Amino acid sequence: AETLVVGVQESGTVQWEIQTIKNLGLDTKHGLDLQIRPLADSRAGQIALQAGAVDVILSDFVWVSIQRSEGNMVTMVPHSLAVGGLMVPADSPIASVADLAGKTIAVSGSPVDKSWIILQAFYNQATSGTLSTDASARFGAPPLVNELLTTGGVDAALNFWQWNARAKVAGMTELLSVADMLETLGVAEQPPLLGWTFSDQIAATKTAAITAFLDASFEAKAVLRTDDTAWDKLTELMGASGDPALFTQLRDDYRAGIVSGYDPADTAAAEATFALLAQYGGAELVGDQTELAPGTFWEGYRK
Amino acid sequence: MAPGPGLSIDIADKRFAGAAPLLADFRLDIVPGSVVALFSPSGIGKSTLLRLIAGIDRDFIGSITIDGAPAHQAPPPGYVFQDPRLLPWLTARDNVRAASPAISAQTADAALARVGLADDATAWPHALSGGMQRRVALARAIATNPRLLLLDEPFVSLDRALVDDMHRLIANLAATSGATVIFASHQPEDASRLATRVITLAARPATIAHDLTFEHAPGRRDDATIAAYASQLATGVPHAALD
Amino acid sequence: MAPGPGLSIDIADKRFAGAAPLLADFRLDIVPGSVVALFSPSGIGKSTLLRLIAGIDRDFIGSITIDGAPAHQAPPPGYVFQDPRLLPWLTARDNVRAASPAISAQTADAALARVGLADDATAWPHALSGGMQRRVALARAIATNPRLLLLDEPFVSLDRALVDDMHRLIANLAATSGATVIFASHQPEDASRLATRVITLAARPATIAHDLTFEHAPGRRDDATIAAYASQLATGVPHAALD
Amino acid sequence: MAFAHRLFPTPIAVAAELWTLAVSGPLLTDLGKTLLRATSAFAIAMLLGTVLGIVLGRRRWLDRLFSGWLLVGLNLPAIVVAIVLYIWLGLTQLALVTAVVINKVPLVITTVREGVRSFSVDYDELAAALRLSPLRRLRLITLPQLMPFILAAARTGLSLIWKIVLVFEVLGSDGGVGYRVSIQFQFFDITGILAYTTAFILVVLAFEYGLLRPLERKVLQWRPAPA
Amino acid sequence: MAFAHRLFPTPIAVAAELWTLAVSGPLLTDLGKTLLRATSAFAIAMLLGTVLGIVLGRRRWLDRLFSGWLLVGLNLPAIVVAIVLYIWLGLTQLALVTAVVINKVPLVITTVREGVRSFSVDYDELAAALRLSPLRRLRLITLPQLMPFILAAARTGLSLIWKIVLVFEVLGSDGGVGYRVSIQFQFFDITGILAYTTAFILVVLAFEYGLLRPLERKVLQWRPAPA
Ligand SMILES: Nc1ncnc2c1ncn2[C@@H]1O[C@H](COP(=O)(O)OP(=O)(O)OP(=O)(O)O)[C@@H](O)[C@H]1O
Ligand SMILES: Nc1ncnc2c1ncn2[C@@H]1O[C@H](COP(=O)(O)OP(=O)(O)OP(=O)(O)O)[C@@H](O)[C@H]1O
Ligand SMILES: [Mg+2]
Ligand SMILES: [Mg+2]
Repeated sequence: AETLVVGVQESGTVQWEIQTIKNLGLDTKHGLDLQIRPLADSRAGQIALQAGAVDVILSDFVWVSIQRSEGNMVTMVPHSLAVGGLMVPADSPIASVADLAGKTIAVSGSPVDKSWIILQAFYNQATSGTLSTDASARFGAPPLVNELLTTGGVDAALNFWQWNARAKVAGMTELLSVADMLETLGVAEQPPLLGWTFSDQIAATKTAAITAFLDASFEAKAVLRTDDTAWDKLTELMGASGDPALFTQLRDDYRAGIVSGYDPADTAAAEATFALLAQYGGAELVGDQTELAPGTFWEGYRK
Repeated sequence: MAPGPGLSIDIADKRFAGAAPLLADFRLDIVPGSVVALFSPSGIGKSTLLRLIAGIDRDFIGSITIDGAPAHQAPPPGYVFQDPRLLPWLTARDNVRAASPAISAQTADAALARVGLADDATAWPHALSGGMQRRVALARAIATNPRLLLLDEPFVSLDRALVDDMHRLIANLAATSGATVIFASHQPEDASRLATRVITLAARPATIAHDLTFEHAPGRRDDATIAAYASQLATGVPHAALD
Repeated sequence: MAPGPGLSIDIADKRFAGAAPLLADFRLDIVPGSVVALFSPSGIGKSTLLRLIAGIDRDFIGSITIDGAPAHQAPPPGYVFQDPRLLPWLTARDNVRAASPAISAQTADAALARVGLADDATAWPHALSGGMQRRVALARAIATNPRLLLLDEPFVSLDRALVDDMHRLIANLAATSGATVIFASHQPEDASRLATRVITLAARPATIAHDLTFEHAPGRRDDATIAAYASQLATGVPHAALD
Repeated sequence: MAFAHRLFPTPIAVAAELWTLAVSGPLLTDLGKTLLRATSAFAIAMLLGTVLGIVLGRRRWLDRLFSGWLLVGLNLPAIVVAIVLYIWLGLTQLALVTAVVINKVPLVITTVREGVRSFSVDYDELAAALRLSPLRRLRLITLPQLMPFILAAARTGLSLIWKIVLVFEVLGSDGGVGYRVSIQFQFFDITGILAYTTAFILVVLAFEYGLLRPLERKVLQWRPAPA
Repeated sequence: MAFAHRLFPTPIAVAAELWTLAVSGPLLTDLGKTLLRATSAFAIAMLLGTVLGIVLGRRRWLDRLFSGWLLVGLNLPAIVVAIVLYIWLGLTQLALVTAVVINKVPLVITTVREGVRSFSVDYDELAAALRLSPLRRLRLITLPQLMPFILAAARTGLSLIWKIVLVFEVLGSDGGVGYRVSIQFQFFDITGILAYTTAFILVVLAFEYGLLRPLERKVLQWRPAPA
């Protein structure tokens, strides 16, 4: 069997799929020797990929596109559609984005976080104002953002979906998901934000292994989408043992973001999103290129 | 001018950790305006006694009062340590000025001139010879016109002409300002020229082996008197005890 | 035992940055086994000259050879600085042993005993009196039995009995080992008892004002000879020059 | 090493990038923000650390009481301090500077305390004999002896503070060098990272040669030139 | 502050967590990994930094040549060093330790150099008069004078190294305290973070009171007790 080293964030939701592959023996079934290298965070993943310590990591398509335009020939196959959303406390006076004016919003990541750019675009379209000046934004790490929201330190929070799931369980409500915003902005189909990322070189030299891995991945996704029993073994990994409400929330939100098929030619949603991000986020977010780099999605596979 | 202070020393016990007492039941009274020479063999306790009188070392049992006040609360004495103890990061002038905020540059330069260092006010201590450093220390001690002068072997490392000058300097000071002076020395000549009283210490714990008083004021001694005192020292104080 | 080295000193120019030359065209030859006393007013250059001879200060124009070798390449002299210069982190014994790896604890203790510090081998320098520190420095200088001894005012801060002892010690050393000794001093007595030759320096740049040679070997001088030499010093060398 | 050429840019490329970012990019704004944070944290930490270091060096019982806590302070990970302060004070400028100060002060204290402990008793005796007032004693005796330790703390301190500021700017801020570098990192834009680093190092070099060295020369002119 | 209990856990909760993690969790393995990395980096950095610091403190021309570069080294962000070394040497133990050493050595050099510059010329003269061999000179004169600076560098150094190790463990390793803490941070598991921190601080306290203090007492026993 061919070997493939996949670097995954130890705390990430990606672990659920990997664990399912292992649980069901899907790797051996596809003739693959799958080796997992745990990573501490996304930066570690990028370093590991560049250092050649791993063959595949999980990354977002904007990063892949930027790398390609900069000459780092990496490519990806979609993994997840799940996106974040804007959260407010249950009794919040904020009923629509227009009410954000004059409020304090905690944003996970930085001022060029993708969700934040999309929210700004959405706000601009809805009110023709500028959100970054109308409201005051605070930027921090995701758990910090959740903490500030639940302790009442801020009026609203823009966070990733798995953090929002926790907030929902704690009584917050999702005012608007990023997918909703994109839809209003004219991106009807959800773009595949995260994908399995590898270099062109690995794609060329380890084609069989990559293909086997992707097959296993899609098979696991199918199981996770339909089979409740597959989830039982993941409870602890999800950090939801003893918390059935959280378990259900996480499971359902995860299912909503599962990618069911892949056609390298169908990149319209990604292209539209990229253009939107380029328009509102500028070079700080997407670099000098304003269009999705050709080859961002790997042509060597389809499902 | 007001005369120097009178001292009353009564030390029940002074010892350093883990050693036999250096001073025990030691009593000494010094009248205002005296010039007292302290003699003793090396290592008996002259420097320690001077440090106690200056209020530098307060770790002893007993009492030392200067005009009635405890030593460390008395006005600062003019003190010359056994080593020059200049602050290496200050020039000669600023070392003298360190003695008190009241000393102006002019006053400091004048004090330096009195010890023969008029040209060296801006020199750093490391650029001064051993004898010059000691003289800066002396200038620092006299610059404040202190009423009490405590000098720990102030005249060593100086050539004979300079020693004569320094003798005159201290004698003048004592005569004009009436300051009380206590100095440690190993040279009988220092005593015969300067002292009104000579005290020799011996043994451990230190006791007063001899206590001589001279009649003539230091400023008004002619060579004959000095010679007489010298011989008195040589006979009155046996050689070994004298130092 | 091999006699001490002969020295040939020829200094064309020695000055410190930004100052007039301290020594210029200075020539001095010293025969093996001499005991030379250096006199001068304070600040003329005794210590500087000794540092040059020891090879500590190599920043001068000219040459100093010790038995033909440049000063800094000659075997280490026994050196006593003008201050005690003990290493505060070493006990008295270890300070003596620092002089050479060849010195055992026994040798060091013996050297300390010769300066009257048999009981203080394990004391730290800060716990020693000024005179005791100077004696440790002397012990360090003699512990290696050096063939050349350079002593910068080695007898100050010592009582008269100790000075006598130290005189005897150095005289013995010179007599038995034939070591060459050069010492700076301000006390004519040091010279009349110890020296075979007396050199006085004066002025800037320093010149040799007087150069006296005594006939009797130091060890074999009776009191009468010493008195004669002392008077020779007092008359032969004018007071001011002698210092 | 498929990407080596981009990861090791030439100095010329870095200089060009530096120029571009300074003239038409956000470099000067970012640098300004970071410098403001770093210098205010530096000044506060040096002052506070020196004072506390002197006190702990002088008073044995205080040192015995607090030296364990000092070790705790020294070894508290930056992230813990950041979390606590960001939650307490919100994601504000004040929280950032406070977090940096808390991270740096124990280092200054430790260095200065070591310095005070190494003081010679000789000068204490002199101070006692001269009856120096606390202020004159500080100026004439304590600070000159402390100088090498303060210089060591200042030289290492500025660099440490800037590194801590970088970390905190990544965790929660809306600008500054650390923030920008973390974005550049996402592009794996080593040239940009090095341009920012260079800009900061130029500032430090200016500080060193324009301020610290001349000051040092003046303060330490008394030292004899080494042989 | 509804979540106060979770963000500011009681010492008892932390102790309990520490116990659980030690007995049945990965704490001991992680701590072992981190300690191995930290101590080897510490030893190498102290040795190298002291040697280079002495050399730069002694030789003016070398210092003039390298002091600018030293500043560059001091101010190079950890992330730059990490990227370069991880990509050069791979995600290996060697790369991690080297990166930490590169981060720490300039600090030791700076501190030790400041110490060497503060040396008294008196003892140099003594060394010259005694014709001390370089080794004896080092042992009898240089190291004793350097002691306060080495102690300062060691005390601050261990804590800094551990913090740098944390950063590098996040960026490229598969275990160790830093790796675990960054994962705990992603779950906002403050109790866990504090448990890990406490474990390390306990080790440092043991090092301080079991090794450094007794050693220090021995080495510095010559110092007169302050008044
Ligand atoms: N490092 C230095 N820099 C500048 N000048 C110096 C330096 N060392 C000594 N001097 C000057 O050189 C002169 C001679 O100094 P030296 O110590 O040799 O005198 P000395 O004869 O030993 O005096 P003393 O009897 O007082 O010890 C002095 O005037 C001193 O100011
Ligand atoms: N800090 C100390 N710790 C322990 N012992 C000390 C300390 N200071 C001084 N001594 C001891 O006290 C004794 C007296 O010392 P002191 O300096 O007073 O002598 P002294 O009479 O001035 O001698 P000298 O004429 O040599 O200067 C010495 O034996 C010395 O060893
Ligand atoms: Mg004394
Ligand atoms: Mg001299």
